[in-house]
Amino acid sequence: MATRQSRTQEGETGTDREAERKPDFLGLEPENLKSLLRLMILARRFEEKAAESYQLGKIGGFLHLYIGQEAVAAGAITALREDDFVISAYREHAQALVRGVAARAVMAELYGRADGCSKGMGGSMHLYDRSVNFMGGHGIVGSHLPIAAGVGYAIRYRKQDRVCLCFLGDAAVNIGAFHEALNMAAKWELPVIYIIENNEYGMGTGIDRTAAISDLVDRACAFEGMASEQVDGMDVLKMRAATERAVRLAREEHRPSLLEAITYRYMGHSMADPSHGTYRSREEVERWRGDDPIVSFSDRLIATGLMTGQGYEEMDQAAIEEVEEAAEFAEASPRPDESHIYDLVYSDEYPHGADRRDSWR
Amino acid sequence: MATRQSRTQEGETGTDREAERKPDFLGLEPENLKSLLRLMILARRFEEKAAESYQLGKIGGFLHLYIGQEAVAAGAITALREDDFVISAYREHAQALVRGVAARAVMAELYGRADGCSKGMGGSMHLYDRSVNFMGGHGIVGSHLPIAAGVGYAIRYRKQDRVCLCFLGDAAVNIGAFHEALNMAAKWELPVIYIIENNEYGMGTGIDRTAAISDLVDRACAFEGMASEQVDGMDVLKMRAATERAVRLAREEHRPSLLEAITYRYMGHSMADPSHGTYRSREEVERWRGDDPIVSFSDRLIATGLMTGQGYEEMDQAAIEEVEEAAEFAEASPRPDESHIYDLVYSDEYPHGADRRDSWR
Amino acid sequence: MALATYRDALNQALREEMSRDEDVFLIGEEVAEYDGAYKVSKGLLDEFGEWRVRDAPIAELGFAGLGVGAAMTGLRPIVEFMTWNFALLAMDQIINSAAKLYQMSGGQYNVPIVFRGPGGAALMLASQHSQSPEPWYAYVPGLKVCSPATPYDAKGLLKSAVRDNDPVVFIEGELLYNIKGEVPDEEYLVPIGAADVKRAGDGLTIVSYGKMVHTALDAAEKLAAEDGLEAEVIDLRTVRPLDIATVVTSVRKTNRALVVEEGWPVANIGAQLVDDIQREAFDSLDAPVARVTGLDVPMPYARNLEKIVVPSVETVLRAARQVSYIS
Amino acid sequence: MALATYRDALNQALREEMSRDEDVFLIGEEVAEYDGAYKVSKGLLDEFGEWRVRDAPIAELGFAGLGVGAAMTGLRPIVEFMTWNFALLAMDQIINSAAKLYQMSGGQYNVPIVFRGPGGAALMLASQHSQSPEPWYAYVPGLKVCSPATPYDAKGLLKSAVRDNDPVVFIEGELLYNIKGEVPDEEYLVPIGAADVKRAGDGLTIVSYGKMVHTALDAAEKLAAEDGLEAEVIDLRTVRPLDIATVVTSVRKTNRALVVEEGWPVANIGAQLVDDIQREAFDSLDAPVARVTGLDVPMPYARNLEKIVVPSVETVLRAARQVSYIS
Ligand SMILES: Cc1ncc(C[n+]2csc(CCOP(=O)(O)OP(=O)(O)O)c2C)c(N)n1
Ligand SMILES: Cc1ncc(C[n+]2csc(CCOP(=O)(O)OP(=O)(O)O)c2C)c(N)n1
Ligand SMILES: [Mg+2]
Ligand SMILES: [Mg+2]
Repeated sequence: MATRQSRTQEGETGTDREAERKPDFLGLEPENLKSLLRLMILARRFEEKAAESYQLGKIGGFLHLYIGQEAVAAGAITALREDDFVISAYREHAQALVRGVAARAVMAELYGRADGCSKGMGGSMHLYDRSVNFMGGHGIVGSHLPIAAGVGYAIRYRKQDRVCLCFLGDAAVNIGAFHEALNMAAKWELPVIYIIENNEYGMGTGIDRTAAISDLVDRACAFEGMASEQVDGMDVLKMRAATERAVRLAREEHRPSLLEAITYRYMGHSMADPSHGTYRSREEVERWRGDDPIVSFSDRLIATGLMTGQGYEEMDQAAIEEVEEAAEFAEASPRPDESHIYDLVYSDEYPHGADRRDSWR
Repeated sequence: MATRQSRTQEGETGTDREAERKPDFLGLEPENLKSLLRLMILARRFEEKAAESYQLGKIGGFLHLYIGQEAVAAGAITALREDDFVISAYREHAQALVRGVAARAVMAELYGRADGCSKGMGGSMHLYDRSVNFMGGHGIVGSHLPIAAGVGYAIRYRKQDRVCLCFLGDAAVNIGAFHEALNMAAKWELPVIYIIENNEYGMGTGIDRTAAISDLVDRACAFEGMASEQVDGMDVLKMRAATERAVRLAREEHRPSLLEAITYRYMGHSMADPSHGTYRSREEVERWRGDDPIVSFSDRLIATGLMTGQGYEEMDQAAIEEVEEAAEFAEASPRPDESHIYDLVYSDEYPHGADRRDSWR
Repeated sequence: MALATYRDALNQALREEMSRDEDVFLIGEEVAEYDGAYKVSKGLLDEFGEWRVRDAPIAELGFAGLGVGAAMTGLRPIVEFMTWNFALLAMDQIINSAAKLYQMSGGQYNVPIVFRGPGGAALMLASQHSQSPEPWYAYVPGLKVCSPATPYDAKGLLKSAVRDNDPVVFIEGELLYNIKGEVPDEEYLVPIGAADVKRAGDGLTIVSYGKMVHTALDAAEKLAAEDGLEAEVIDLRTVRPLDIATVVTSVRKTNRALVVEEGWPVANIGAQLVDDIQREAFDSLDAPVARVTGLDVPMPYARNLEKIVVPSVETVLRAARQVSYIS
Repeated sequence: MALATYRDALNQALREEMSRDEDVFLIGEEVAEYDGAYKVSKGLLDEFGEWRVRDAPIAELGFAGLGVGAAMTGLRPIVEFMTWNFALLAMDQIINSAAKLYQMSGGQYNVPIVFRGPGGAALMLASQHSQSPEPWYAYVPGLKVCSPATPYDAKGLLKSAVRDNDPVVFIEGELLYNIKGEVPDEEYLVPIGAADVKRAGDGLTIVSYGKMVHTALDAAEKLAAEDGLEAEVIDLRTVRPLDIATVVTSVRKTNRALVVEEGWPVANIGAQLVDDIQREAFDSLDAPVARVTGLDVPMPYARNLEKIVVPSVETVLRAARQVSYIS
């Protein structure tokens, strides 16, 4: 893809760097820039630890890693206000962490423990934290797109100026819910920003083999009023800038957006799937690894003197300690109480329920 | 809509007529031109009779009339070969008749009789006739769009050069199945022609109130390879010409199309709904009635000397007789045999079925 | 007490709840400008405006999901399906999202939403438009499923459904909208999960819900007149959760039970009742629990066939006599 | 006779039927280049090419509908759902189109299609990925519903399903793909609608299907060893139509019945069996028919909870003893 090429080259030549420095640092304070890096490193280290725990059988079910895509979550979510909403599919560890869900609560969830952010009921695919408006964690491809429109509807309903950020995978652009959600968001002017994380594959199938469109972002053409932009998803600042533009449109003009972040997942679709194999070559993965969003961004911070190599080491060390502590916390957290198995089915009263539901027990 | 304006004017000035005559008659033989008119008149007279029978309680359920839209079915379906396929939603009387389903068989179906084209099992919304590849008659909005893609898939699968013509209403462009079907048709190059009959309303809701797009045909933009064209659906020759272009693309290049026929229904959504009222004004209906596809086409045939006024009268009389005969046939046809109630649930054997299915009887 | 149609009773419930709580809104096809395909939402657009009474595109999955999202933020959407037949397109949102979110989120996001619309056969609408969806939803934990038979119950149950903090599947009778019944002038609620004895008797227990309750009552009258047998007719009103206690109490008294429902015969509400009755009243049963259901066929269009597919007073009578060993 | 896994048995069935009849094709997510998410379609793309082994976009409603359309022209599509949980998005096509077209068209368009994929809980996949869909489809006339427990039955039933001229819902066990069993070298078919006695006994009848058959068999062994009670274990194999005759014959012999299934407890296959058994073997029953089902909750992620939600040998044992009045 043309856009990919241009992206991959750019930022590699010193001159580009010079040119970019000012515009690209978006006038952000050094602290903010560092925190962007810190968030990406935390997400990376967190998932490396999670993968390790999965291998050890401490985590079960499906575990979908985000490694390689960190710039998308870090750039996009930090463009939000605290009272905004974030919703995602099942590859959402990094998004939860960036949004402010405690690493220990996420890790405990993966371990299926009572202190997990979803009390051990949801697992990796279903992370929730109402205190930071993190709305999950949805396992049915596309199902959260109309839900995001509903959050946007509620914002307009209450005449608020909040926005809803919704992440989806590239393969989700072929499902009907995508079409129905975007049509409603555009027609009713809902403050929702849909970000396609185009990592080129839906499981083992290249998106170019199932979607009858070259640039997924162009699907916005079917919905008048829907702003759209394709973004370099390996560049945290470009993600941040594009999302800020979309957030402004949503907040000030109730204008929804469809962004396409060009990115890549370095690991397999899930722990069951090898990082490369039948559907993609080792070379392809290596090529993208050469464009690691964390490496390139830290290089720039260092090259521009905003951070020292040692500063980076310390930041990385802190992240490693945080996830280690999270793992210990998860390990120590109790399993959900079996006597409360029925407590979370209904929030309200449920007449003559559990007692006779399984009289055979 | 601009397109509508230009359309309504055009054909009204003598000069236009001159200008149009050659290009617009598409070099069709007088016989073919007359048969186009005959088909439209037959459909019109048929539905007038059906409405009458409905009022008399001889027809039940939902009855959706096509009156006003006849040029779409007549122009499009006559562009097909006998071995091509036609599929539609529930407003399909005219399409069935134009395709060659006997008027008596359609009327008998509306009467719920054994000689109906669906043996009295389907009624107005579910007309089928495998002998002319008329595949229904579907009552769930959008459900037949993927089915049409499947017919196209079967054509490619068998390496045939047939095509599938699929009619849908304007309001169907908002449902997920529309998006999923067009994506597959475009991606796999299926010979399917989707014709949106834009009569401006989905029941009592103006399409402009639910679709975030001005020209519905533009939704083709989301599917590379999908040809598209907006057509004057009140002009049978323009419909014929546009469909012929699409058929050629489908047959020769496996290229699917999305056509939008700008048309209008003169009657209510169904017999339960008044022709005008809360959602549209008498004036609006009158304005469109001034552009009656049958009147304007017969005027042209007469004006250009291809038919005499008397010839028209005879044609109309013949149609009236045909539908009267159809009504008598339907009236005389027996009701489906109650003892065969289970016979059409499964075409294949169904072990220990009916006998114990309702042992309470 | 005033007489009101089932339609007006529902309309009253909607108006009252929307006036009481500004978080309540209605969304569905034709609900606003057209007053609803069955006129249940008559006048609400004028009274509450477009954000609270919203005409939706034909996108059942989409607007059901939109409702779920709005509910997660604390609003109380009422999602109208023009008929439940079309809700088959929205089942993923009802079952995979609405019913599971509260547990999946560890109790952080409850989903106070009502999915409502008409179900069951009407008149000659053929197979795609004549289905009884209750069993599909009754199977699913996380949902509550109501199907009222009278104007009184329709209003009281819908108000309870709107106030319930979990998803409620509310199935109205397409052929009941015009029936009239007493509806109190003062406000009242009918609790979800409580059956109602619509006719007292000790000869036989007939259990039903929705439209079929009327068929059961008519059959009961005939049974009394022609056979001197007084049937007790229980209206479940809610099919999830099932008020088994009320049913079992009656069966312990009558020793005979007949379940009447309009839907298909397999894996339905009646089967579940048989399971519960035989387990909890095994020794009281003088005969196998009998059942009357719709025939095991898609609904044909022809009126003469439709008539024999849907349970009638005659078929109920026949089954009632069978189970009572009256020939 | 050779040992084969359930996965390979299905793969053999697909290969054999596709070789036998060139109208048979497979479509679904990841079925071609990736060999299927569970590798059931391994090698088929190379052997039959992309038109017969088609990777579909994530559009369950769309590719299920595409299958229906192709079937209407006489092809015999096998539509794979990566798991049945996602088929909730395609229910409209399965129920409103596939199941009804033959009747709706007056017998002109039959729909020879198979919808297949894994169902039931696996390991810690949480609520959206751990559902037993059988009751939703068993309710629907026009469909046939199979759920095989062994490699032998999986292969034989799938081949019958592909040859059947009507829509068949074929639900595989997500946790059964790796189990091994005898599969004949020569061709064979297992008829749709025929239950199979997997263990003979006269002390108690245990009826089950799919994955739970194995749990029932293990419990039966324990019962024999610890209580000297010989249970007859019946594997339904098909849940629509139900082979009630085989079940009733057994119950008339054992006088006690226990139904075991993995799904939720309400309005399910077991409830239907209780209805049939109590009606057809009322006088033979020495105790109410007992049931073991999954708990009435969405599936929690935590392993300790998942374990108590899904029926286990222990819960089956407990119920078997209860119904046999062994304490
Ligand atoms: C409706 C539905 N169909 C199928 C699946 C199985 N599935 C899980 S992830 C996935 C691929 C999704 O790819 P993409 O949207 O690109 O997201 P990514 O995994 O790349 O982040 C599929 C097919 C599902 N979860 N939901
Ligand atoms: C999925 C679905 N939702 C709702 C309906 C009810 N309904 C029947 S026709 C109709 C309007 C369709 O309008 P349009 O597509 O423009 O076709 P037209 O009636 O104008 O020919 C609706 C909402 C349905 N049949 N299917
Ligand atoms: Mg992807
Ligand atoms: Mg229309």
